[in-house]
Amino acid sequence: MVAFILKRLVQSVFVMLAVAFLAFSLFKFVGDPISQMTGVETSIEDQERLREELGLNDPFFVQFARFTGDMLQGDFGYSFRTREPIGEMLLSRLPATLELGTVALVISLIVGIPAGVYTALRPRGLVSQSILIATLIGVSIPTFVIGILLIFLFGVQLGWLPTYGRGGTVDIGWWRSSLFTVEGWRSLVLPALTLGLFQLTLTMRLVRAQMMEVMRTDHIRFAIARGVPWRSIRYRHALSNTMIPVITVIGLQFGGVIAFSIVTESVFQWPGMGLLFLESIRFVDIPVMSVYLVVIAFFFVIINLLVDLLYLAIDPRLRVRESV
Amino acid sequence: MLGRLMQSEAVWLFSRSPAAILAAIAAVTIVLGALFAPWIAPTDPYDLSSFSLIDGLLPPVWEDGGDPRFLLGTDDQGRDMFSSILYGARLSLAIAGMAMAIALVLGVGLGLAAGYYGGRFDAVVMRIADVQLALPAILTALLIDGISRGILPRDMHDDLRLGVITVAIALSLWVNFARTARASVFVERNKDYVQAAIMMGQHPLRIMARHILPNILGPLLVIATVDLASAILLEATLSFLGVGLPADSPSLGTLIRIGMQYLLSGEWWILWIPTLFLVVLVVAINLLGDFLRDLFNPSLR
Amino acid sequence: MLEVENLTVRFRHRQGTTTAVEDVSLNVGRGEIHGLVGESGAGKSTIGAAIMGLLPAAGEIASGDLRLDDTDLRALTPMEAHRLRGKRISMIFQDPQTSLDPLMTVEAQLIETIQAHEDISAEAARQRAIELLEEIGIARAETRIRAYPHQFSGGMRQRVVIALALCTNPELIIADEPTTALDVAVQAQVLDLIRRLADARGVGFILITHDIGVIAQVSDRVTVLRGGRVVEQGPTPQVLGAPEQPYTKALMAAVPPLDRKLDRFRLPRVAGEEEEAAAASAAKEAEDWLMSGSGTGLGPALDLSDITVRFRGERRGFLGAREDFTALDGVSLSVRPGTVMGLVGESGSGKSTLAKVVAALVQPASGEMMLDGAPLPPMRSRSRHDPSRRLVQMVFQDPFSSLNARHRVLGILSEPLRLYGLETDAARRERLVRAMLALVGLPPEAADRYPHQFSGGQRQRIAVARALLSRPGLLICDEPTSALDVSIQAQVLNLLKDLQTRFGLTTLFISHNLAVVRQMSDDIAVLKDGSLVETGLSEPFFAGPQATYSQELLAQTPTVRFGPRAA
Amino acid sequence: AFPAAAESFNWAGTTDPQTMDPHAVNAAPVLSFLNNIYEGLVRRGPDMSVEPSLATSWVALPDGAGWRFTLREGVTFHDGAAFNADDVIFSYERAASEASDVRSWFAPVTEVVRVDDFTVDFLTAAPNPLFPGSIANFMILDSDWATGNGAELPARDAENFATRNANGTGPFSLAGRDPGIETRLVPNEGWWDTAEHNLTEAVFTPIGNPATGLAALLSGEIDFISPIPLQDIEQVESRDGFKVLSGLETRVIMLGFGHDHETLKYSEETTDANPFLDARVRLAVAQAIDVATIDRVIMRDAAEPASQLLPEGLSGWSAAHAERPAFDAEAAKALLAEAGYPDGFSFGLMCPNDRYINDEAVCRAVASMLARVGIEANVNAMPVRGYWDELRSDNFDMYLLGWSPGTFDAEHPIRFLAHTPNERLGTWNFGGFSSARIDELLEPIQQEIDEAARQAMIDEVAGILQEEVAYVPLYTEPLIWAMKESVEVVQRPDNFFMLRWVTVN
Ligand SMILES: Nc1ncnc2c1ncn2[C@@H]1O[C@H](COP(=O)(O)OP(=O)(O)OP(=O)(O)O)[C@@H](O)[C@H]1O
Ligand SMILES: Nc1ncnc2c1ncn2[C@@H]1O[C@H](COP(=O)(O)OP(=O)(O)OP(=O)(O)O)[C@@H](O)[C@H]1O
Ligand SMILES: [Mg+2]
Ligand SMILES: [Mg+2]
Repeated sequence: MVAFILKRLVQSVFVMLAVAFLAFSLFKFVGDPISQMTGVETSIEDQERLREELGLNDPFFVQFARFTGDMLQGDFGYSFRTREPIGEMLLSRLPATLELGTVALVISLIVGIPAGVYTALRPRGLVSQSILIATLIGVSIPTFVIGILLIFLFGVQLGWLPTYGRGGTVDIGWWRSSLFTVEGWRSLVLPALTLGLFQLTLTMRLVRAQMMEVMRTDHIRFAIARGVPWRSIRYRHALSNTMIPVITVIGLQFGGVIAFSIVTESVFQWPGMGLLFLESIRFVDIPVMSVYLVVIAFFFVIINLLVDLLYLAIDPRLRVRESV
Repeated sequence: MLGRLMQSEAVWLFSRSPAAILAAIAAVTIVLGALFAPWIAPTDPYDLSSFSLIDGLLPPVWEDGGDPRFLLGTDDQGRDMFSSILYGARLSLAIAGMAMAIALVLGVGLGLAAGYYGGRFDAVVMRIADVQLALPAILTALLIDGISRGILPRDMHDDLRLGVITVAIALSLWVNFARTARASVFVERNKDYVQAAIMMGQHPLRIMARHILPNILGPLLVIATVDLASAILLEATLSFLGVGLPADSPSLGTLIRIGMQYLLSGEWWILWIPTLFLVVLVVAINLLGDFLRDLFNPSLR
Repeated sequence: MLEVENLTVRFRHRQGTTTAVEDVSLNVGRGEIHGLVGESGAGKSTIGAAIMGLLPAAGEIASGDLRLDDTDLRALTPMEAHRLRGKRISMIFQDPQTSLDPLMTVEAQLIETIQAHEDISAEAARQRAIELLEEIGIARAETRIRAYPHQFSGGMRQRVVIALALCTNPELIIADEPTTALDVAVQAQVLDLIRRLADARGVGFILITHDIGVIAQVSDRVTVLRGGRVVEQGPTPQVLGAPEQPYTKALMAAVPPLDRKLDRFRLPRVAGEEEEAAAASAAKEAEDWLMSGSGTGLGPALDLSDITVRFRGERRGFLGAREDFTALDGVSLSVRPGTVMGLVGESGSGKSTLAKVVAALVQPASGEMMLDGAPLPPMRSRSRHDPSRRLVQMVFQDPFSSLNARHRVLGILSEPLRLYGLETDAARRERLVRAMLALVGLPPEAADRYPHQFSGGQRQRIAVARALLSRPGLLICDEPTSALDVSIQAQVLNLLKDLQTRFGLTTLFISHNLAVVRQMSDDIAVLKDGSLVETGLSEPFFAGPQATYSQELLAQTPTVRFGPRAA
Repeated sequence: AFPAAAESFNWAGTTDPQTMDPHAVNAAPVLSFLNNIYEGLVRRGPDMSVEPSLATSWVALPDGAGWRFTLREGVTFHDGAAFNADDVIFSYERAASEASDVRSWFAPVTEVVRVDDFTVDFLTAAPNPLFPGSIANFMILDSDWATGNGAELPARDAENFATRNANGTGPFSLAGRDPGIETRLVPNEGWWDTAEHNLTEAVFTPIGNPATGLAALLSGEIDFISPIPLQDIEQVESRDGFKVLSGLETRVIMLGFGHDHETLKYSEETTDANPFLDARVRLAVAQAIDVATIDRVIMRDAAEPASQLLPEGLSGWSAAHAERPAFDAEAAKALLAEAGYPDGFSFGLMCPNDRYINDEAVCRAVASMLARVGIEANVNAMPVRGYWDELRSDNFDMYLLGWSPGTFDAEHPIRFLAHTPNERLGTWNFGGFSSARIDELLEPIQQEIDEAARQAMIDEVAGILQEEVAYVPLYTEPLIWAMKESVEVVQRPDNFFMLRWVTVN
């Protein structure tokens, strides 16, 4: 087990390096940071000097080495655009994204799982079919359209919920949370729904497929044959067995949620990492983009590792053996 | 003979599923419309001289102020929406289809080999998959776009836009195929027919391609249809984030992105008609995917 | 107690409807064990499911009566039927591996089941459960009950399944192939238990199986089914000991006897005279082709010395050391040229592993292999072009998975010819393939079909044909018939016997069924926990095995002993 | 002392001012925002006129040697420190340093001399009549505060204290800053001028997505937003309680050509020549474009056709050249035929897609109009982040550009767009348009004190540009602000949003 984790950690370092390298390649391709950093009247000489000072004229690998070197020492560098330290910037945006992602995931689970179970148990029922089609339509409309629609419906027409931002937040140490105020929660509803819709559909369909599969297995048939109450068969026996594969997929989805939050955050002006990232693309804030990527990769690596460990812990069949 | 059997099964299953029938009709109609767009569409939205700004923002015919020349109205450039949508669907399907095909080949190839050889090769492929997963599609698109700009001559860029998007979408989809293929190979590999082939000393490539691949194709095809739908959506999202296709060669996604500007302005048709098309297309493809899954799942037969 | 009268069950499906069970009547009394035998697809499970009210959605009871004492089972509402399940009728499924919820402790499953039918406290239910487990022979039930299913062995798991079926004191238990997945030792224990429960508690059983030996050993009455109809019914000794119907006779003839070696099994003829003649001439061609390949006419000798195989074990817990598992421990074995070596042993004793070592599918940790005096390289060093790749062929246990479902039989069978360059011309290859099909008793058109269009026995023939088409010297058969029912098993065994004697193949024949092995082998070797227990000539072994383990094995094998077999 | 009914005021824009340092970035969002906190020696009134601020008066030194500013006494910074000449000199040195992004304002300045505590001389190398107006955005920091906090120089690679903190003399002081999320201002009670606003607090939120911003306004969460999309004006106006203030910005949108390109770069067939080198072709382009229709359909009648590189009404605008070539497709075709391109040609049109209002749609409309006279533009629309780079690398045949004269004077576009490009001048003249006469005239225009003489020279330049069709000016960009009915603001053509004129009823 320890060996497995160590091996995976070593591999993870390579993953991060690869991502860092890709991230860093962005330096070259996204656009010209200098013309984004300076005003129209800045002379060419001044621009050149700035370029030199920022080390943008150094050979690619020198820049890359410097970037990784600094990063390994915990120095994430400074934003081109605002000159703020990037570590601090990302850290201040992290809670927003994590809270949004988590709530979206939770919504997708508490709605998606029961809906999946329901539609699995009555596969041909009218309600099931309606749910299935409705969610399909929901995910067929691009997220950005859905988000704006929700904003106009609930924010403008009905005036029930805020249209942008995080609302009231409470600082717990450096963690800025919107989970402790009513305002915060009201602000969270729409973006979380928008972000969660895709996951919800996915979870529902996954649970449904898995559940239908499990309901056909021998141990369920045996439970039926010995007269175990239906409720227990469905929710204790079938659902718990359904959840093993579902959990692992959900683990991976969490990474997807964070990546997907870019769109949602931009629609709801949600001050998370995704929004920061989009802005840094717009302004060619290369260091911020790169660090963002590495941080996201780090999340992925951790989540993947946890999921694999979880799987390994839950399902003994996966403990691969080979002859020596 | 298997083909014939499959056919009859398919037909049988099909006839029992009204959703699949409707989906198939919708999908076929849209695909045909897209395929024959140049013959069906009243105008060519790529031909700049065929439309005029004077006709801009006309509503569909059934609305007040509609113009019979423009069945579904015009956009802010005076382009016929109906033609744009047909051509847009054509482009969307082409991109999504190509992306899917690339992802399928890449993903299945790597997944097969990873599952078959296991060990270090498997680890490397799976870690590459991790890297890929860590890069959201928009980043991949940016990266590819940037790299292609960097290494290819400038005047090819426009033609390359399409390729860039396609490759970016393909890259963000292949992992799915690779993971699924790999998991299936793990199962399949230990089955006796593969063991028999190994024992006989058959070439690994032949074992993978001729023996294992046909047996794991079912779930892969299901993913392929579902991913076809996500690819279409992904393209739309990339457009929204500004790394999509140029507005003068619109895909459905680009049309929706442009239409977003008119969400409130009263010119609803610019947004909602392409969106409706997209929804119908994506839902239809997904339903067909579900249907395929039923078809391939022996326990449901 | 249970009365089934004129039961007919139909399945609706896309091609129309099939009648799975037709006009079947049977009665089960208290404490009676009623055996239900018949080949696969005869409708045995369907009868069980109909009684339980658990027919799949596509199935329906077309006519007939089902009565449990005074209760009309067909008149029950779904809720009433569900309440009845477990309470009065229970069911045991074939596979103990999959019959238990892997995520719940045995305790939880038992308590839940008891409480579902009786209004008693969890503590009382627990007490009952422990008593029950002890009664069915699980030692230290008090502590073991808290384990999860995977922490039990197969036999214990099957007992837990039985405990679950029993815990609500049902009057009737339907046991659908309860021992098929178990090895002889465990099977003997479970059958014992069933007999005891019937006698001591008066529980009625319907025992479904295709193993005639099992029926013979425990059941009071027996019903023989074929194609959904009752062929013969009556007290077990009468039906099995003096069958009246030709089908029952054929079935009995197909049961391999443990006490003697038959030349061939007698089977009902299928083909007509003419066809037979045509097939014979085709088969002759294949035969000539096979003969033309080998020089001496006898297969090579196989010598294994000191073969050891270790599997990398799991780590114990999070930090614990890894415990490697020794699957084979210094096994030395010689197979004489042109003879059959039978390899027996309980499940997990390492039989398949040994076969795979020879076939280069598993790497031995140490040991030498010689094929006809020349060293036979182990897996890692055996190149794809090594001559032994062709010479050593294997027939796998499961004919359902050993043939690639996506290839036509022609493709499957041409593969060795092409691969080893035995026949370069495609037309000749095809001709040869069809001839070989004739040799293994299949029509030449079989070449154009896909594997799933054949029965298990036919598929096993195809697998044999594939092995033969590489002109092997050494044939390894790993449980080639254990997935098949008796009549089909008999066909395959006949085929193998014929081929072996005709072509003088050296054969390693693996089975856990001693009766089957006796029919096949010249020599015998017994494995236990990876070590060789006993080896020697076959007939003396069956007459008087030396090792105690061998004796036990022999004793536990169920046999049909109802006097002289009907002619 | 505030007028009655004090209010907290929420307003939104598309971009966050990325720094609170007035010398670090010369960009409109930053300067506009910081003008509420910091002040310069002079400031601009609602009509853009230059008026006294921290300087009460200024006079030209004899012989055009520079300008003398008399400073306001009794002014204090937000932290209570007193303002005097040392702060001006310190701020000058800071703003003119290499690390500063606004140093180009001080290119003409040779030295700044402290005369006494409240008098400062800015010496210039040559006479510079426009100098006071050109430093309206030069903001003064407290020298002790800056040095005391280690912010002597504008932040270059890492941040410094002035990046997130501010200490000015202006009408508002910084009360909270959460970069990219919100910035909170409160009125400066000790401000030297009389406050016209009635705010108790003003909170700025950047909202990048226009639809979201509009929703925030319509739901009442914010009081003011700028800009909103043109197509939504009607929607806002039609709702009770909201209004739109639309005016013209000082930005002219124009098309530029590759004057120094030998051949077309993005043509499918014309690869051996550059038709745009012929003034007739350029004129044909100008005539082929129906600016009125673009204005109607794409700009919703909010823009104003333009004839020159700067909009009407700014100083130096040439009344003599107020006409833009009339839309006449037939004439355009004739001109093309005359120039030897009766069948037209194809070329590449570069275009940003997130810089100006509806920029991409305009380019596509232009392409469609040009197609109707037979020349086919391949539009390449891209985000602005890579756009300037492409233009600098000469990757275009024709391009779209918007120009807003920072000094609100005709000299500015001449200096940047019309002068032959070199290290310091013509830096945004990507097409390399070159006219010896214009090059010759720039310096006299910069130095001429006499209004009439100066205008004559500017007129001459405008004439040359028009005759040569160096650029094709299209229209002046509109300025659309939307707010609640209860909000009163002053819309200045430079698009600066000044809180000191905001009242909420
Ligand atoms: N769900 C179903 N749909 C259609 N036909 C079915 C279904 N289940 C069983 N049958 C058919 O009913 C017949 C009897 O099947 P059943 O499972 O009872 O056989 P069995 O005697 O139990 O065989 P085995 O020994 O293989 O378990 C078979 O022909 C089978 O094809
Ligand atoms: N790939 C493997 N990895 C780990 N252990 C294995 C592997 N294959 C077999 N074993 C173990 O080796 C032992 C011998 O297995 P083998 O399959 O040879 O038994 P067998 O005698 O053929 O049994 P059966 O009659 O059930 O087929 C078993 O305990 C099994 O669990
Ligand atoms: Mg059965
Ligand atoms: Mg085995």
